[in-house]
Amino acid sequence: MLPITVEFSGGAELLCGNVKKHDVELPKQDTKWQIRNLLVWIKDHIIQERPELFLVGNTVRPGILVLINDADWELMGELDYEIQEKDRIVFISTLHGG
Amino acid sequence: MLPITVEFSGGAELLCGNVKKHDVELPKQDTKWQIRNLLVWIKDHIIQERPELFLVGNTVRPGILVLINDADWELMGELDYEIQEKDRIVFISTLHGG
Amino acid sequence: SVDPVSRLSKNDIERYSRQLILPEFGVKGQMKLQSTSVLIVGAGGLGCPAAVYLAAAGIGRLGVVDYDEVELSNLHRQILHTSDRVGISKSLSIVRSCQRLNSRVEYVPYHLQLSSDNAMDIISRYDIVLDATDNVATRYLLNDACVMAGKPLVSGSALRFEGQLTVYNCSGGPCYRCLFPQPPPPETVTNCAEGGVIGVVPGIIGSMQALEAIKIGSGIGTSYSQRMLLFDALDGTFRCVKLRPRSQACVVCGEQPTVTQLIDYVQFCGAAATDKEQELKVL
Amino acid sequence: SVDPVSRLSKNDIERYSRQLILPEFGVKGQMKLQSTSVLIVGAGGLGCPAAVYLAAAGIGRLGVVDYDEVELSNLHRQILHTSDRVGISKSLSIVRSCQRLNSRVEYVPYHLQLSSDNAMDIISRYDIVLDATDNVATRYLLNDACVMAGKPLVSGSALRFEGQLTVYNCSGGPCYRCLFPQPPPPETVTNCAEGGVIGVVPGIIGSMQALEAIKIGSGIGTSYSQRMLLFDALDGTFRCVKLRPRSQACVVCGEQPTVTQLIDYVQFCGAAATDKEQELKVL
Ligand SMILES: [Zn+2]
Ligand SMILES: [Zn+2]
Repeated sequence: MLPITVEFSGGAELLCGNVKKHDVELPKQDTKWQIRNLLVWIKDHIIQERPELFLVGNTVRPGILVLINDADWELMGELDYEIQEKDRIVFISTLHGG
Repeated sequence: MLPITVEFSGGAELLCGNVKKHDVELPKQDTKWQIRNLLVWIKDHIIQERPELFLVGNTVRPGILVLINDADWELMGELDYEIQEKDRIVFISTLHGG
Repeated sequence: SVDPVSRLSKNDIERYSRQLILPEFGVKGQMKLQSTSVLIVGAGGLGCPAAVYLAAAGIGRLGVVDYDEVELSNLHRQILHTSDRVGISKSLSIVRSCQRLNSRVEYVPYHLQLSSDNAMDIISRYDIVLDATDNVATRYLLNDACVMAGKPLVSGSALRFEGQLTVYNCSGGPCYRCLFPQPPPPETVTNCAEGGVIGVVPGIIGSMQALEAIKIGSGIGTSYSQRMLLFDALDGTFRCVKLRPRSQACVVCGEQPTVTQLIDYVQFCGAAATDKEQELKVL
Repeated sequence: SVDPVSRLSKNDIERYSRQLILPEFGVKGQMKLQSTSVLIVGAGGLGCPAAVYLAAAGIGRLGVVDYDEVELSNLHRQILHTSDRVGISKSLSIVRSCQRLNSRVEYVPYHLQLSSDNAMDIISRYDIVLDATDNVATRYLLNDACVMAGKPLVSGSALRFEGQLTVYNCSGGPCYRCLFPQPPPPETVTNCAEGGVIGVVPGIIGSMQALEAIKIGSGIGTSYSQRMLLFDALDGTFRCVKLRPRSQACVVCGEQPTVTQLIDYVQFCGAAATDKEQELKVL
């Protein structure tokens, strides 16, 4: 089991019953858990409505910023990043209001 | 050697040449490093002027809040707290302006 | 201490529509807020943004205490005053500016220095108190009065490039004296006249004070009981730290309080409850 | 693009004394600030606090762009407007309020919608641009125009209980398109009219925009290039995150840009550059 925290904000939490913080345990699997696997797992286990507003193809939809331990996922390898125990992975829908 | 970070803010940094962040290595000693020892070490090695505005007797002067890894030192044992590697210890002079 | 509001007018619904549609706030939060009274002590760099955002959100009654008059050197940070009000009462100036934004709030300007003689009487008329003052003596006075009257105290402070925020005497958390049983030596206390301040720093802290008061007043509750926000504008960082709990030994809020009525705070702090003297020294 | 200021008047010295005595700011910082021009695009919840703190600090010239007029539902967050200005131009309303606070600033209200036709001409007259808008199309337009004109873009946004802040196209950091090469699907975009907002949230983010602009203008420099501030008002937390660097492949700021003049942003985003339609839907 791989315990991590998954968070949603900026409106992305509205796709998951308005719950921002999810402490989850990813099940053991033969290969390493990468972000690409996590996205599918989240779609199946956390997203409650309109999954097309979270995933488009195999990645997050435009306008969602992904943070791994407070750093932009692009700095960490994006889809290829190998998830570590206690990682905090955040999906932020960017805001446009003013 | 015990590497830690010592920070000053709220004006307390003015006693240390206006430097807020100090990465220091505490020398090896026979007994454990406690905050009570650190205070004396800081007075001798970091404070550059008016040490009486930092230490009064064996503790910090009234109006300085001590934080150990973002928690009030009173929650951590105050003077008795045993310093750990990579601890961040912050001395904040409380502000009164408005 | 404001008459409870049990329905919103058509005008209210339009004016507050953007906060009414928030599920966490809603019509219920708005009615609670309109039934809430807030006292702001200090009509300066913290008091101005705090007052204007509380007025905008539709607080029921807003009291503003300040003994001072507007000066030109206030205007780089005290955004509700105006150049043509130099010399007039600061509390009145804030009320006039807020009135133009939202006349549906009841405003009470107090052009006086808060003291041990008048504090209990004034504070008892409000639900929430904001400490937006600029000196140690008034901060202890306000703390003790709020403990005795059972009011939450939303405390902000700012100097140079730094700001601090916390909420005392709320949800079982500590009071100012639990943290600071002894006042600081007078020579370690710097005010904005002596030390200077970037104007938008109290702007941000005062806005945070309004936010926490709005959260308390609307029933959401504060995030800053037993927690303190530290803001450093030079490096743009915010840090939230955990504070000690209420002290059983606290002389004012503890199990066996020894301070049961207001004392002489100027004597207690060894410093005057104004920054006027120092200002003269600098100018 | 303001005439450089080489000395401070006696009035300036008194008005700005509390920031002049800060060693990190000082007379040099003040003169630089008075030689700096800032354009604020959007005279709403972000634009109001940003404008008032820039005016108070003594920015040289302040331009304010907004095509819209003041509405009653703006007043819970847009603190420079007043009840008796409902129906008048927002950019003019901001200028009038700031003028009363500090008439030593040069103000330029633009009562127009920023577009691909006028953006380059307006932006080229300013040193720093603040994105205080409320829609995706104008955010891409402003980004591209600032990249093409070589201006830093201090970007703020707010919705419900949340706010975000970053500085694009500054100190070698990324632009908006480096982070978001593709616009979001229109159905995922919510504005303040639809989603609601607690008024003091844009208050805090707009104040932070003023702070970063003051730091850039006075020579201190920004803390938010390639960093983003995330604010959650419900739990009172601020988080600062590290962003990706400038992308060499970026179509506007990369090595071989393909977008070299402004395009049709409404078409690009599939969404109008106003929130008027949605407002009608809600009311
Ligand atoms: Zn206490
Ligand atoms: Zn770019």
